[in-house]
Amino acid sequence: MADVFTTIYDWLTGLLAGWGASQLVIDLVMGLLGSIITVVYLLTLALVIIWVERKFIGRVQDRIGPNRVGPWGIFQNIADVVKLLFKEIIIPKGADLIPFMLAPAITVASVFLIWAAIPYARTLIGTDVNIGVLYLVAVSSLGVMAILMAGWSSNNKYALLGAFRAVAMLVSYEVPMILALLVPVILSGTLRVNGIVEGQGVWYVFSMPLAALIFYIAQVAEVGRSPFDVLEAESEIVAGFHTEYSGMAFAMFYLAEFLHAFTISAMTATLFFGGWRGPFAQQYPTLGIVYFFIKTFLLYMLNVWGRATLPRLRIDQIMSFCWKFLTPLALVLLVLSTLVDKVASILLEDVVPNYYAAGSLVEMLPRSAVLLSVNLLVGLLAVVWIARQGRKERQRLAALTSPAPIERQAAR
Amino acid sequence: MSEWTFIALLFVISLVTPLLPIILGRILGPHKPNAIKNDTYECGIETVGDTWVQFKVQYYIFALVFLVFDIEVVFMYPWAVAYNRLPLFGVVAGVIFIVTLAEALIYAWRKGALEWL
Amino acid sequence: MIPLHWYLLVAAGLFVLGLYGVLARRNAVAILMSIELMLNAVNINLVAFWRYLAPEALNGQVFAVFVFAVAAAEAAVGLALIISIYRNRQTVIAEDVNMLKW
Amino acid sequence: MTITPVTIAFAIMAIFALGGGLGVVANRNLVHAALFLVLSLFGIAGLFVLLEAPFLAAVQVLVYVGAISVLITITIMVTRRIMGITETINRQWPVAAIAAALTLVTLGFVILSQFSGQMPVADVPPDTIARMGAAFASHQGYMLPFEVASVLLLAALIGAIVVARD
Repeated sequence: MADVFTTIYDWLTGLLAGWGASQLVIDLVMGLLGSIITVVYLLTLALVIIWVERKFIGRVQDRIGPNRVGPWGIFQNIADVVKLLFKEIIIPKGADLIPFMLAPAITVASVFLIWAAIPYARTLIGTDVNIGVLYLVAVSSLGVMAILMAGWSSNNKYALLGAFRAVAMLVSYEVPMILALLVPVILSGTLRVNGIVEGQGVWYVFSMPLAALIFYIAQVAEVGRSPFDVLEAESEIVAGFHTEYSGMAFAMFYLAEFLHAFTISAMTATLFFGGWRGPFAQQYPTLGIVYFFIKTFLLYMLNVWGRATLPRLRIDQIMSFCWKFLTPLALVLLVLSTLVDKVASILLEDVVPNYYAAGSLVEMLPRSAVLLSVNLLVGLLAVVWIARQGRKERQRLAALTSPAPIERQAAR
Repeated sequence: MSEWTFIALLFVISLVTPLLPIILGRILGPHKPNAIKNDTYECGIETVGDTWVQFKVQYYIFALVFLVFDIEVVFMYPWAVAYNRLPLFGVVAGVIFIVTLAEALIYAWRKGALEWL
Repeated sequence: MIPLHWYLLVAAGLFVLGLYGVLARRNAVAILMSIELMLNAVNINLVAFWRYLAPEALNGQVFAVFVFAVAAAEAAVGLALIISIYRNRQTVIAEDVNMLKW
Repeated sequence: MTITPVTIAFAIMAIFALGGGLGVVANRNLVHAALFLVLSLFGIAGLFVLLEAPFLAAVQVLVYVGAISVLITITIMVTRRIMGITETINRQWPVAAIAAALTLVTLGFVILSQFSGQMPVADVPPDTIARMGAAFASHQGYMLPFEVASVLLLAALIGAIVVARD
């Protein structure tokens, strides 16, 4: 029983073949079954993580959190779903009905689709397409179009303004994200997501910590959570692009946000934290699913912690941070690490014959050490630079607020 | 091809699944529209003028810079896949490509196109 | 396996739709969208010929990627021109932009 | 022609592509036209998958749906004020329709006379993407076009910023 998933899969396909089904019918039935399982599991997961998040944030803010429905309030979400089902979905005057209704569905679908290419365990992955990483990026970029649709079709100034703002921010953060995503591809030499996991004898977060950091920050911004939650800054643009949504239609945006927060953690865990890798996960794939969920959950709690404690940044600060810090940092990191890595592979040719070996911890150590030192150097430079910029900015602000020296003399 | 069957099926199902509760909500929920409820929400004040007032061009500039970066990074992906077997010369070719990208960023920065005004 | 000419017919249909849009629409953005359709028709042709005639060569795919780059550049500059014209002359109708006409 | 699942998939994708294209040129509401463009681009991505070029399909979704359509939609929304006008087709549309129809007839004739019929088809080598990457970075391959493309995009960015911000 080392590999439950393959056993079940083989048993089901064998059963279907025994009934005389052709390969096509088997593919269709298994695909249908797989997608229904994926969707149902994600919806259940959403109920759980929304409860966990509310409880956790409650504790952080010295509250109890939901505690009425069921023990520790775990049925609160089910009550909320029932409540939202019986709420009126208001369609505002002048709304464009079909895009208005499609937008929340597309937002949710763009999150669901990401899970098609995330490996839970060595043998359990929806589909290991040979362009996996690009698939992940392409699918998650669908949400941007849905936000524009929602903002435009609501026929509301705040919604449209919020949509423009959200789109400007989301597309901006896609740039450092896809730049950082090049790193796992370079290190593993494949676009297959499972290939990237198999290549992580040393987790990529240890050989390229800066890339992992850039990726995670950009992904948190893609979800639009604190400190990047200007998408729905109440004091400025009401609720942003979903101002006019109510009832179940609003609930879909809400669902998509929470699931997306979990999904980015799963993506980071897969691409940088070794995914299902852990002791004995190669021999017993069933263990892999445990490791995967532990890693994902820890990263998710990091996200929730940030959401509970960090204040909201201003939109101009967010955009400056993306274009003037994260993107240049990602570019410098890419240039330096690829060059140094290639030169090191040539210099060390006699000492380390298989420099590019992937998969085993010992063989990957030389390359990881080289890359880690490049990362530390770039990280140090970035910290020094940002400290200098911060000092300049503080001096500028101090000069603006305190009275000028000449005025002080005159007063004396 | 069977892997794409799964993606196609998941695509359909993940579009239909969120639409079901929305339709269910339309059926189960009350449906009593009136002029005030359906009016555009603007913090209780009656809306002034057309929704589609002119917006500033800055949103557009960000999308524009993003478009150029997006397509350039797409060029980098095949290069990244082949990286391990490239000679130093090939890596330098990729680096020149990235440096050109950085020039675009520097230009946009110097021009003030990246300021949120 | 689907015959090659089916793909070519779809591409031709798309190209013709784009052609009609370019000639008949008045709005500059709509004209640009029609041009995108025509470029996509070209891409379908490139990829279809690559797949059916020379799948082991790279030219078809590489060419398609370069078409993407050109389409992106065209969209960026074209839309910037439209924005600029709109800001200066308050119009996006291609026929009203007749500064060079006499 | 027997009906196989691939044929059905092809038919669906072709309908998306062509129907979306029709929506783009025929719809009077420009935002709807842009949404139809997205539909059409999706259909084309599906055709790329059927042609066993999944890399191009992903790039199609990433670049066209994720970036170019967004840019087009933003432009439409930014220049929205004067778009209350209903007339979106110009006076020469019958000429345009005739020209388009003639082109279709010519293209259809050429395609059906030259390319119809089954032909032997080889398999796609599995490592196309890696070979493409290697070709981008070698001087026997496509290194010059690769670098020129980056310069082209740099020029496009500079031009677009200058024009849009004047």
